[in-house]
Amino acid sequence: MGTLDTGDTAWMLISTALVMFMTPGLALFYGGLVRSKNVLSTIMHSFIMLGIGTIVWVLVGYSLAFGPDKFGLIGDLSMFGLKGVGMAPAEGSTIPEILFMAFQMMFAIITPALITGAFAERMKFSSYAVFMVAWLVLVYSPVAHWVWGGGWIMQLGALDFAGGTVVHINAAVAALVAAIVIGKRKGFGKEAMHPHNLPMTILGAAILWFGWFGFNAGSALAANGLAAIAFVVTHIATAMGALGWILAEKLKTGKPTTLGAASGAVAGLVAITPAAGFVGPIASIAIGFIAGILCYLAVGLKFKLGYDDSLDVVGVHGVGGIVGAILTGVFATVAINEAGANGLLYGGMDLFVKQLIAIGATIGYSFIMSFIILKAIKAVMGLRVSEEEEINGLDLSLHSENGYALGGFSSGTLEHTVAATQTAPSFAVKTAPASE
Amino acid sequence: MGTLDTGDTAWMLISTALVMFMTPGLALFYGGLVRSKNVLSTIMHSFIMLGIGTIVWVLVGYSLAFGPDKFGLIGDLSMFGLKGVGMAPAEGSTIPEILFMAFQMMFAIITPALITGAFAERMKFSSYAVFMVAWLVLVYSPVAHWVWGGGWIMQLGALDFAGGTVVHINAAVAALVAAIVIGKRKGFGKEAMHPHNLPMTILGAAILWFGWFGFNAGSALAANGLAAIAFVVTHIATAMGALGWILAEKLKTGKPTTLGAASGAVAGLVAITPAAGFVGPIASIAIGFIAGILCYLAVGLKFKLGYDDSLDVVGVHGVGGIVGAILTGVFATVAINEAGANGLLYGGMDLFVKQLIAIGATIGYSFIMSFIILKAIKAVMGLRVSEEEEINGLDLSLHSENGYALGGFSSGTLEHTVAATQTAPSFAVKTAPASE
Amino acid sequence: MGTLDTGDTAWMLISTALVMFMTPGLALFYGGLVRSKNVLSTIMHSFIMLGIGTIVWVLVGYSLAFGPDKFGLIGDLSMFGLKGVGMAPAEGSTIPEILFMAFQMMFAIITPALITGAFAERMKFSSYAVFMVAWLVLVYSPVAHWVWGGGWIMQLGALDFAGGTVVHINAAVAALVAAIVIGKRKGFGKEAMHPHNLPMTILGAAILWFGWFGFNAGSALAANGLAAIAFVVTHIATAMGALGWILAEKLKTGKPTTLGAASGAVAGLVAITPAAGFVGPIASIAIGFIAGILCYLAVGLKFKLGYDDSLDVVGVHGVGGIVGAILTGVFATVAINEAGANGLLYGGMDLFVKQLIAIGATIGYSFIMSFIILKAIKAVMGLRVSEEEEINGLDLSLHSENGYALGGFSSGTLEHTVAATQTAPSFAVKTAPASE
Amino acid sequence: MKKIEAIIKPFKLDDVKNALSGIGIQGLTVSEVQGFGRQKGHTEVYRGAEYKVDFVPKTKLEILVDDGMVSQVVDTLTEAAKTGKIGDGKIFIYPVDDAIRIRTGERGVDAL
Amino acid sequence: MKKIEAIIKPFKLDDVKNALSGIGIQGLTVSEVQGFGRQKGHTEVYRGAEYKVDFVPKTKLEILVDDGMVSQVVDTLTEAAKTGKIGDGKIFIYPVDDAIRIRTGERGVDAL
Amino acid sequence: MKKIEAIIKPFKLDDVKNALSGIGIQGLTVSEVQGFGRQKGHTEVYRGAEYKVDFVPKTKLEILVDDGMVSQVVDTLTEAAKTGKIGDGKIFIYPVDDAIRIRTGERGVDAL
Ligand SMILES: Nc1ncnc2c1ncn2[C@@H]1O[C@H](COP(=O)(O)OP(=O)(O)O)[C@@H](O)[C@H]1O
Ligand SMILES: Nc1ncnc2c1ncn2[C@@H]1O[C@H](COP(=O)(O)OP(=O)(O)O)[C@@H](O)[C@H]1O
Ligand SMILES: Nc1ncnc2c1ncn2[C@@H]1O[C@H](COP(=O)(O)OP(=O)(O)O)[C@@H](O)[C@H]1O
Repeated sequence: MGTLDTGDTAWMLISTALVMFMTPGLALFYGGLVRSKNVLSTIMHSFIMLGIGTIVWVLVGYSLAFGPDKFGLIGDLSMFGLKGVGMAPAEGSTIPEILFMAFQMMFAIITPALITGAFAERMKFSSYAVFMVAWLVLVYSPVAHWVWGGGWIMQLGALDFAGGTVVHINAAVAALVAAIVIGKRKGFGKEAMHPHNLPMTILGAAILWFGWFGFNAGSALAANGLAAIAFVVTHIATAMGALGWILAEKLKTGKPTTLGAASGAVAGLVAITPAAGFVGPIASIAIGFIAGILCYLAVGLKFKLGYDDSLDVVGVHGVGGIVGAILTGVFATVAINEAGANGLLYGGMDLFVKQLIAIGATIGYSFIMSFIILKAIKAVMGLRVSEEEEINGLDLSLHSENGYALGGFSSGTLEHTVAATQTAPSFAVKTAPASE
Repeated sequence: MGTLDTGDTAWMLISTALVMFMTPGLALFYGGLVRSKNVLSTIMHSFIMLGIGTIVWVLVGYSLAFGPDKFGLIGDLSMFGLKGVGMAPAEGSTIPEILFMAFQMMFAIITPALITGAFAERMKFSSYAVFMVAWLVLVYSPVAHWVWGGGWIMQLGALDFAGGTVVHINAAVAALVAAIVIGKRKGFGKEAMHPHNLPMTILGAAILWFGWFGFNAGSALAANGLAAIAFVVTHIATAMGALGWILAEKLKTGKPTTLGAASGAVAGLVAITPAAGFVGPIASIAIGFIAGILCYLAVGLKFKLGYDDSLDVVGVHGVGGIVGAILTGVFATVAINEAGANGLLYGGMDLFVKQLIAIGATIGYSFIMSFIILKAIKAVMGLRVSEEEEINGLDLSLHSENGYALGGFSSGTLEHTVAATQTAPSFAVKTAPASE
Repeated sequence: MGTLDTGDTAWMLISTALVMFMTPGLALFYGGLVRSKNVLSTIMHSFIMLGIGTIVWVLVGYSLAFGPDKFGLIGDLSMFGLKGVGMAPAEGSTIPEILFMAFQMMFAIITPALITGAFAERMKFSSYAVFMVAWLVLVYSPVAHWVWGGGWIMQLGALDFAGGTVVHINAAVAALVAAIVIGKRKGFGKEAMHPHNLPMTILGAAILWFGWFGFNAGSALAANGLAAIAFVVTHIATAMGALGWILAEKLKTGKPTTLGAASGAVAGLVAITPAAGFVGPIASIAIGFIAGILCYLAVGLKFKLGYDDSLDVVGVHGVGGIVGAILTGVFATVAINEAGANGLLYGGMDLFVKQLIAIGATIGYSFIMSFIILKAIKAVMGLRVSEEEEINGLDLSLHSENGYALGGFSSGTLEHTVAATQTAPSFAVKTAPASE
Repeated sequence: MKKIEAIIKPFKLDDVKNALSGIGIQGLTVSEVQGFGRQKGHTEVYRGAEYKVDFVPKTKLEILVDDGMVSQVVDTLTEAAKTGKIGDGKIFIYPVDDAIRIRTGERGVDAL
Repeated sequence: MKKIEAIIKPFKLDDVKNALSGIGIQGLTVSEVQGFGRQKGHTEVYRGAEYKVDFVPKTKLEILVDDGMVSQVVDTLTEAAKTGKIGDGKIFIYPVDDAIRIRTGERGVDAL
Repeated sequence: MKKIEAIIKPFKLDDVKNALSGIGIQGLTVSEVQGFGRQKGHTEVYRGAEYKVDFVPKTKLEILVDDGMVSQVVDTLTEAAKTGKIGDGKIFIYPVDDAIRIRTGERGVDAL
């Protein structure tokens, strides 16, 4: 067993909390981008992943991803229900083993949540839930095992500090498949589908940025110089992503946008994720800036190619993730992290090729598996709401709720309530009248 | 004196900040649930508790709760104004004593803030303020002393890791009393009183969830395995609370709701609070899930019983708190925490009975004292706003403010301003005109 | 080189993240206060500072502020692009040097962002960007050097724990100059310019409060007793600022306001900033309370004096900063911090005079330099948007965006999209129709 | 056919709608408006600056009815919307040329 | 001159506007309203309490046209707004006394 | 009695209201609308997708006045709302059959 270090543990406790906070942050980021009639259903897609992801991870996911390796492909079920995952540090670690489990759990929650941006505003809630469970078990857990759990990509030596392949490319490919399989929203490519609340999206982006310090710097698993450099390059790349995107906008249309700044920041965050513990500040300037510009150019592709990736998961997380994974193969240096490797710039052709292999394998596996899962669900229970439900909005249709009631009159009446008891004596007589 | 540990101190610094953040989180959680004309008054109820709670705690509360024990019932005033509360760790502690004080202060702030959900949309602001001060001194401080400050419940050996009795049951009972004494909102039980901004409520729930890691895992007072397990079970129970509530909804009405997910999460958080440092992951699945379902069934009771607990403090914090305190007596195990005890499941009948005693005592004391305080305030200064003020909304009536001005025209004119000086020379002449 | 302490490093990692989070917090605080047509442009002013401030700081700012001292006035460019800023702790430090750089970077981001409240709702975006870059290099970096980087004020021995002069007075003076040079908003002093979303402002204030724990307690650069006391007095002063402001309101107009509570909290935060590591709890009660009242009286001055400081940067940060810097000279005591000095109350006339000198120098330098920079920009490229752009709102005029689309119909049509490729084969044919 | 337009206090909408349903009115259209009239507005205060707001939130109802129904609707409306305080609002009656139901193309009173 | 008022389903606004542009209509005014009619409302559920909401979001169009245009506008509107389901809405026609263009002071049909 | 309806630029509301108060108008009703007309809309851009928005925010005023006041109100309105640029808006005048004050039951001009 390892020896617990309180400083490392303190950092990992808060990092885990920070990564948890990212998922509701994503809920707001996505929620602000849809039309107001779908704000809750979109938020729910992320928020309830905190429920779904947790139970799947605790029961089987952690064991599949981090259990004893089988053929380089997957763990086993020996840690089903967290059996044997203890409060003491594992060998070679300085933090409680169960805390490492929790940190990884938060990744398993946000990754599928990212996908939901692709099918916002039209997916059935039950089908969504089934898809998420299946995807976590069949796609996320194996890929996490490959890259971080001792699987073949880890053995190969490709680098992914905090999840460029596992999280972003993986989710974005599933998103692309989902957008294609589920089909376009009614009116896509013709009607304006304005974001209904951009301040909410900005808030979401801010929470993502804030939480991402836990995501990336927490991936050092200790409070040390490596965490510090990961923190710094994360921040710089994010800042440069925002600048890159709005500069590209300024050049193309003359108007930098607030949504562009937020989107560019996320692009920068995504791109630096695989590189965070392997590159220095100057490299992070380049990574963020390039990602910001390329993602800006990429988000328009859906209109050209005709798939409706509603909230640009492919354009931002897919392109950003690939850019980041490739540039990790360019800018990585053992000067920053001895456990890493040198990238192209430092003569490491090897690493560059390994990065391409890791990217390719993730894309291929995620594409095929996501396609099979979605087609199966479509066949069994359908994926989409009815046209009328789509027109009325998913909040009312699926959840019987309204996001906002800002107006001056409500005019509804109480019809019925659910309660533990239906026949209880009323002590209403004892309550005061409406005004004293 | 104890020896300071920087890791423990780092964790407690951030935990304290996290618990502070919960109170504005609660403000948003509650604020989104009321009608838009009362959003600010509702937010204010929580927000200004950061002011009221702080000064009361600094002056007398901390001393009453954690000062030298008198008859197992209360501390004394020897630490009035934090006299003698120093920067060094107390004996047996690894964190600055003043930091422990601050951590506890944040609990003293959020607990009364929880109550405010019961009387939202109709209480006079001055009466609210008086009630909060009195309740903190006369109810919260003694009960905190009983359970954590060396008082009789602590001596008895009942377990409450982070505040199931002190915080949640205590607040919920006061809420029930307040709802009954102040009376129903005009239109309650007939008109629809829709939440006006559910995304705001979700954001509030997310901040609560995030902050609760400080609340529960911070209650370990160190960055160690105990903090880690408290963190993990907190998260799992919350996730399961959300799932439990929406599953119950699905079964009862066919539609899972976003508000249900958020409410269930809070129910899970409440229920795991007393148990957090005493139970393992599997127990936390049960605790959260049961709390989610029972709280869902409990929130409808107010309509049956005829009290208007506007934002369901009783249904969520009362029922959740009792469920948690009881289940702590079932699932607690010394395998997790040697300083704890074994619950029913591990043969600990003892603990179970002690838990019931602690619950009963808290309910009884809080009920009687809250009733006396509220009746006294009602007699002296009244509790409710006038009917017209209630119709126009408390934001305008009590605070001369409007939550939102989203429309295209405002049409008001400046009449008067408050300023330090009323006769200052104008240098307006030097300023540029409206457009260059 | 120093020896790394994981606890200190953990605290500084999270403190740095907390200070980063303050800037989007400020964006929301400010964003809620403007009219809805300007919400995004106002948010952008703060948000994109995360981009601008980062690149300026990484390239030259850090080196100018913390590089080897030249004549007590400024650093040099020897650390251009963070050259030589490493992952190991510097001599005498326990945290990675690059982490210290990052912590300081967050201050360099939020300080200019504070200024933007003065010229909200009318400034050209390009001019804003140029102003920010110039101000960071020519004003912020030197003053930071004077006070913290080994410059003359540091040598003099004036105290500024976390930025009363460097951050708040400095920014507020620039804000005053900007308000005067750019001129009043159309309708200022006559029309009502209601905050459009006060819950957003409250949320912003809450994030600021939360983040400020990193700002002030993080300025201890370690997780120790000093950090703890800085944390505690920060919280107390903030709470008292909120109470002070609403009490003053209650006396003057009869109605305490929610915005008043939030504004008073910020006033308290500002005032305690220079004092945080030098004063005890009782002093912090006084500092916060006095700041809350004085800032309340000060915000009306702009109407009397005729400058349009839209969001009261001068009234809150200027007055609060000066109150704090002066009261540091009154309440500071070596009993709290041996590295500090005794204030007036403890017989330290010296310190009091030094504080006045530091305040005076900051005001004078910031005023003159800001004036020159703004006049130069005005001459070269203008500062204001056109009258029509101002009427239509900056969101549409400058950013082609709308903050909200809450209504039931949108009615716009897609005209054109930007994409990486303009001629890609469509696989739209493969996508499903709008409904299954 | 006549159009009856009523400007009422928002919190009275439920009562009015129910009262009108009670006399057989099957359709109406509602919108949010701001009124300026004898009822005085209110004051808002932000950071010490007091603003006088003249407009009062009101709800507008529009009901098209056959001529024969007019007086009954007016009476019912008046009764249900009245609080007796200034600002209770107005009822306005306008002539109508024709009405068409989009779904069926029906015209005149049949379209209502 | 007549005023044509149409209460339609919100998602039909684009189609209707385009259809009207197509027959030469150059100006109209739109607002958000809530309708009560044969089309039933919906249920909302918050923490187990089910609320019946009778009002349905609708969009109101107002178009002033020369008398000669009325029937063409009505036909075009009817066609573009129709889905064939309950709640498609109504068209109401009112007499108008005069119209003035603020910018120029033009009156009558010229002002439209 | 006539109903005068004006569609104006939102930022002109204050001026118009004050001008009307100046000539003794004691009551009016205001609402937010979206206008489509000669004044062109604007473009919004979200993630590289440019949307053309045809509607322009406008404010609608409704004022019921005695026949004798009509021309004075129209003139005052025109003057106060005019900027001289396209999109200043319109004034429409409609016949009114009757008006009732809910509070008192007063009818006709007395009800205004
Ligand atoms: N001449 C008018 N034209 C149009 N609307 C009016 C007129 N006078 C009053 N109103 C509307 O009727 C509402 C109520 O009028 P008010 O004078 O306040 O009270 P009362 O209805 O008791 O006379 C106003 O808020 C306004 O919306
Ligand atoms: N008598 C009426 N007066 C005013 N508006 C009406 C009237 N009847 C219906 N409406 C409006 O027309 C809308 C559609 O009417 P509804 O009865 O639901 O369906 P349909 O148009 O198919 O007959 C309603 O929502 C309401 O806004
Ligand atoms: N025929 C019409 N019917 C109803 N409203 C109209 C009509 N024509 C214009 N409007 C309204 O008047 C506003 C101003 O008209 P517009 O043609 O833009 O400019 P102008 O008033 O200068 O002629 C429009 O935005 C619309 O709200």
